[in-house]
Amino acid sequence: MIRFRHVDMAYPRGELALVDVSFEVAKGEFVFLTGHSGAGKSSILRLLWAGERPSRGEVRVAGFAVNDLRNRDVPRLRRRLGIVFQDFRLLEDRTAEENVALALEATGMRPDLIPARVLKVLSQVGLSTKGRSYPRELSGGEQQRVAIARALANDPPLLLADEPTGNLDEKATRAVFQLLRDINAAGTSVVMASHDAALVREANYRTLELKQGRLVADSGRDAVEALA
Amino acid sequence: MIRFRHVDMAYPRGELALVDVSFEVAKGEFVFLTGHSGAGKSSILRLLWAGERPSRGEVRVAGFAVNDLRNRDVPRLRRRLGIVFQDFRLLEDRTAEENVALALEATGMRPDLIPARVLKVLSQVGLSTKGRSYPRELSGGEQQRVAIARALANDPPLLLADEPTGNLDEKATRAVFQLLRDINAAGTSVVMASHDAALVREANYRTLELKQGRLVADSGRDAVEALA
Amino acid sequence: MRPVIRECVLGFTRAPLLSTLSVTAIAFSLFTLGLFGLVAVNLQQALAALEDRVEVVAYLLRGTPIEAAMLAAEDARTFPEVAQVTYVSADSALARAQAELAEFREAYRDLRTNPLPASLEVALRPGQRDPETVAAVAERLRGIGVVEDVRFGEEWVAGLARLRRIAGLVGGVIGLAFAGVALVIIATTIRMALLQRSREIAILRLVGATDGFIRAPYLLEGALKGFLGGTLALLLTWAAFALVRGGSDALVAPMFLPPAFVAAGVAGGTLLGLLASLLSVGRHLRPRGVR
Amino acid sequence: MRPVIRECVLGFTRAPLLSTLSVTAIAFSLFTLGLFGLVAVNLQQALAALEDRVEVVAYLLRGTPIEAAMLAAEDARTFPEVAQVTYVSADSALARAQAELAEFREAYRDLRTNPLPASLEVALRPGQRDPETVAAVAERLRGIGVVEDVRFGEEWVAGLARLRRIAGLVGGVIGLAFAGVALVIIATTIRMALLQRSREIAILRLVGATDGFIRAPYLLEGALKGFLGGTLALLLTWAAFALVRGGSDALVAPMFLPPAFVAAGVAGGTLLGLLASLLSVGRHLRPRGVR
Ligand SMILES: Nc1ncnc2c1ncn2[C@@H]1O[C@H](COP(=O)(O)OP(=O)(O)OP(=O)(O)O)[C@@H](O)[C@H]1O
Ligand SMILES: Nc1ncnc2c1ncn2[C@@H]1O[C@H](COP(=O)(O)OP(=O)(O)OP(=O)(O)O)[C@@H](O)[C@H]1O
Ligand SMILES: [Mg+2]
Ligand SMILES: [Mg+2]
Repeated sequence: MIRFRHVDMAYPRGELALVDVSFEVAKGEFVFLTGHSGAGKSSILRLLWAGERPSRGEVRVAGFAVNDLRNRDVPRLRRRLGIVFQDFRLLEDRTAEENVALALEATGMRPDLIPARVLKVLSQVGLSTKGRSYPRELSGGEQQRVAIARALANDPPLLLADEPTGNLDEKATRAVFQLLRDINAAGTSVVMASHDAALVREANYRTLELKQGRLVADSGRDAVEALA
Repeated sequence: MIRFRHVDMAYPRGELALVDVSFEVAKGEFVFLTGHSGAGKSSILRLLWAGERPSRGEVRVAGFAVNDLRNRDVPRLRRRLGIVFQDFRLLEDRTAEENVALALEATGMRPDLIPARVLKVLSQVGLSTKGRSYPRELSGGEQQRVAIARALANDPPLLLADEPTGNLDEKATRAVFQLLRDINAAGTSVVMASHDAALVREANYRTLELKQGRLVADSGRDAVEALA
Repeated sequence: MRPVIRECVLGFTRAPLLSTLSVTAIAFSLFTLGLFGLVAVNLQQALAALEDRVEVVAYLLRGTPIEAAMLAAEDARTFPEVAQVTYVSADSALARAQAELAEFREAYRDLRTNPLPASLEVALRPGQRDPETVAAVAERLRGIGVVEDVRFGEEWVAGLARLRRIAGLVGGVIGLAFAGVALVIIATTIRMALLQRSREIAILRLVGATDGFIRAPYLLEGALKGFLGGTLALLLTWAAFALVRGGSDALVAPMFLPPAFVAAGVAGGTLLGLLASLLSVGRHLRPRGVR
Repeated sequence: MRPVIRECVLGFTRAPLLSTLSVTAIAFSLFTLGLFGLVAVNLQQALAALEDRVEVVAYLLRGTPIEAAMLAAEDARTFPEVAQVTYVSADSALARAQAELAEFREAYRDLRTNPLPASLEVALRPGQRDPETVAAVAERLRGIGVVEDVRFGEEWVAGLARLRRIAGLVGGVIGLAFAGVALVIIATTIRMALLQRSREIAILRLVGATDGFIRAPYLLEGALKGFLGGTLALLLTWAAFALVRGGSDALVAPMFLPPAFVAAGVAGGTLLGLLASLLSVGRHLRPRGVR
């Protein structure tokens, strides 16, 4: 599903944000990305959704080679992804429902199927009563959950979630995490950046740890090596 | 420093977000606000910085009566506050340094004192090397720390922090929390909304817990009552 | 595609102020063009009316018999530049002079002989009234036997040609300036409306929308704004015209813009809105900081 | 206050496109006004030149001795409306007619007696050339003993007055329309630039900035843009003027706008920019969703 090979990445203004990162994620896997603030978690996700290109090395996602992805193929890649952005990126002048619905329209879903699907995902994140609210009328955690609902809506083969519980209380965190687990169980691969150490520890999924742009630990590889 | 008396609050479009909330915070206190997502934590802070007015009851902050605060007095109140917003609210076309400096200019600090002060607070939050970066060039946690630095910069008598560690890893969270503690020790009152249960538990400060807009627990009052 | 129309309508209703201002700006700039067109059309007409008067008069030798005069007239009619030839006898010339020149009326009454000669009045075809052609025709008329002298108001013809040249030049410069104004305004308003929504566009791209999906409502909106602006401009121009027409007692009956011009104006507005959207959206679809 | 200037400069450099567009829009709309002013000034001048020719001619009785004619002229000179009175003897009238009316030259040559009367040409003061005054003067001239008849081209005077009325009306309507266009454009661009920055304004308020602190750079920026736009408009108007002047062979020498008009234009642009900013910022300082 994902392959990083010796990937370096530099932002136009700034030093290397990622240095020689290599890892693979298989179809159906659930992987945590951890690391200190500024370690490069979001940068890895950004490469996955082709928001940036690697400066060196190879990035493949869902059958697309990000290195030389043509601009017109970017939408095709993104339609296969569900993305929860760290800063939500909701459309400010659309209600929660409209935010989710528009994403579905953009990916070409049949219009008559959309309303039901929107209701479903919003109630999955516990926001069935807030569908008509605009983002500015929602609490921080509620906005975050709208962002999660939007990412889940088109049932993507790969879900990228950047700190999806940063604004949620313990209970909501657990509920959202359970939701991601269920989705993963149904076959979706999940890559989730998180600094919630307790959550990561408890979940006991494969964890990639970054430190200043370098991959310093991969519990999956450790496990594989331990098995060998 | 703060007095809430039987406060109700309703948003223009929406039901009551706060119901009959009463509490006081003394000068120099450190108080946690907790509660589920959408409980009303940010709403309480919003009343404190006069972003909304109560629908009923009385709100007093730092000597100002928010109920009938005139528009021209709002800046005077806000200059006595340091505010960390849940969504950061950084100026997108200013660097980290400029964001902090502009807030100091706005509060009328002598121009020659500003650069030194900006450097000081940025290094306090561990961002001395990122001063020239624009918000979009910073990671989520780094943006959050710029927001914290801005709130601390003018040495306010009262600091309002809304989920200030939501995007920080464990180590950075501890560092920021220690910073807030030091500031509190130096005499600043602090009200901090947080859903980080572990942090709240460990810190063992007075905690106000909200549930659907109602104040359901106040460990300070409990303590007072327990003492009595 | 239902969503495209809905998005386009939303674009209007979500930012009513901005939309109204865009339409107004487009309307006023096209209105400017319309006013200019109105002035140009009527000036053109006034000049044409003046040019109708360009005429060459061939005075005949005193005592030329009417048959010889008629032959000369026949001769002049064969010139390709000539539209019409009228014979004016000495008597009717005197009658006309007495009628037109009031202060001489009394004086002429005393005359025993008619001092005025007969003449041929030669009207030229439209488009053949420039100084060179008129002079050439005059020269050829002089060659006819019974013609004694030919006059055609050289100064009048040359002055008219100069006026026409100046009017054309001034018109061209001002018209171009106004067209430029209209373009700048339309581009500005649409560009600003788009800057306004660059965040929205960026987010749509993030969730996998194709360029076409993003672009369509903006293009429709641009075209619609252009069309509304054009129609409004037409109404304003008509109102201005009606106002002026009401006020004048019609020395020359004022003329409204020809239908082709009107249609071109509205269609041009629509196209302009569409093009401006296309250009602006095109650039905005690829912002520097995509992320 | 250093920061104000810095912020104002930043406003320009941070959004160079938007700033350039604002200045351009202001410039073009004031340019429109400038062009209109140019046309108005020159039309005015052309009309004034025509009006100079309004003249009342009093024909004297045949055989009036020169002394009596001079007394009559003296008399006419005392009228308050009269600027100048010229005596034209019968001989000089004939000489003039022969020179001016070429086709009658030969005819006159044959005359034994001069059929033309002597006359007094009465020029009126500026501002006293409307049909009523001219008619009144003519009536009083008729009362003078040696005057036989008075002519003043009633139709010409009335036509000129009507032309003037129409020109004034058309000018007023078009000028108003153009001023409206300019206002709409300036308000639009500034409003859009502000919408653009409403987030910035909201954040500044959150950190305790006073309205004055927030407003000052915008006002300075608005005034500066207005000033730059006004200056640019002046340059454009001058360029257009120079172009037209170069092309015309100066029937009536074209005139540029008077300095007072120019100064008022630039000052007006500055003021307009300032006012538009003031109004727009005023509204934006109190957005609905403060929070
Ligand atoms: N557009 C950019 N230009 C320059 N530098 C950038 C840009 N975006 C991020 N960086 C830098 O790259 C590094 C990695 O950023 P990234 O967003 O990947 O961190 P992160 O692991 O997601 O951190 P956090 O947990 O705080 O969100 C940071 O030091 C950041 O300052
Ligand atoms: N502008 C608004 N208009 C209408 N309802 C609003 C508005 N802002 C907030 N609300 C509602 O008020 C309630 C309380 O919101 P508040 O932001 O105070 O929650 P919170 O405790 O800060 O939650 P979180 O931890 O998710 O940030 C929520 O149900 C929210 O949907
Ligand atoms: Mg991040
Ligand atoms: Mg909140």
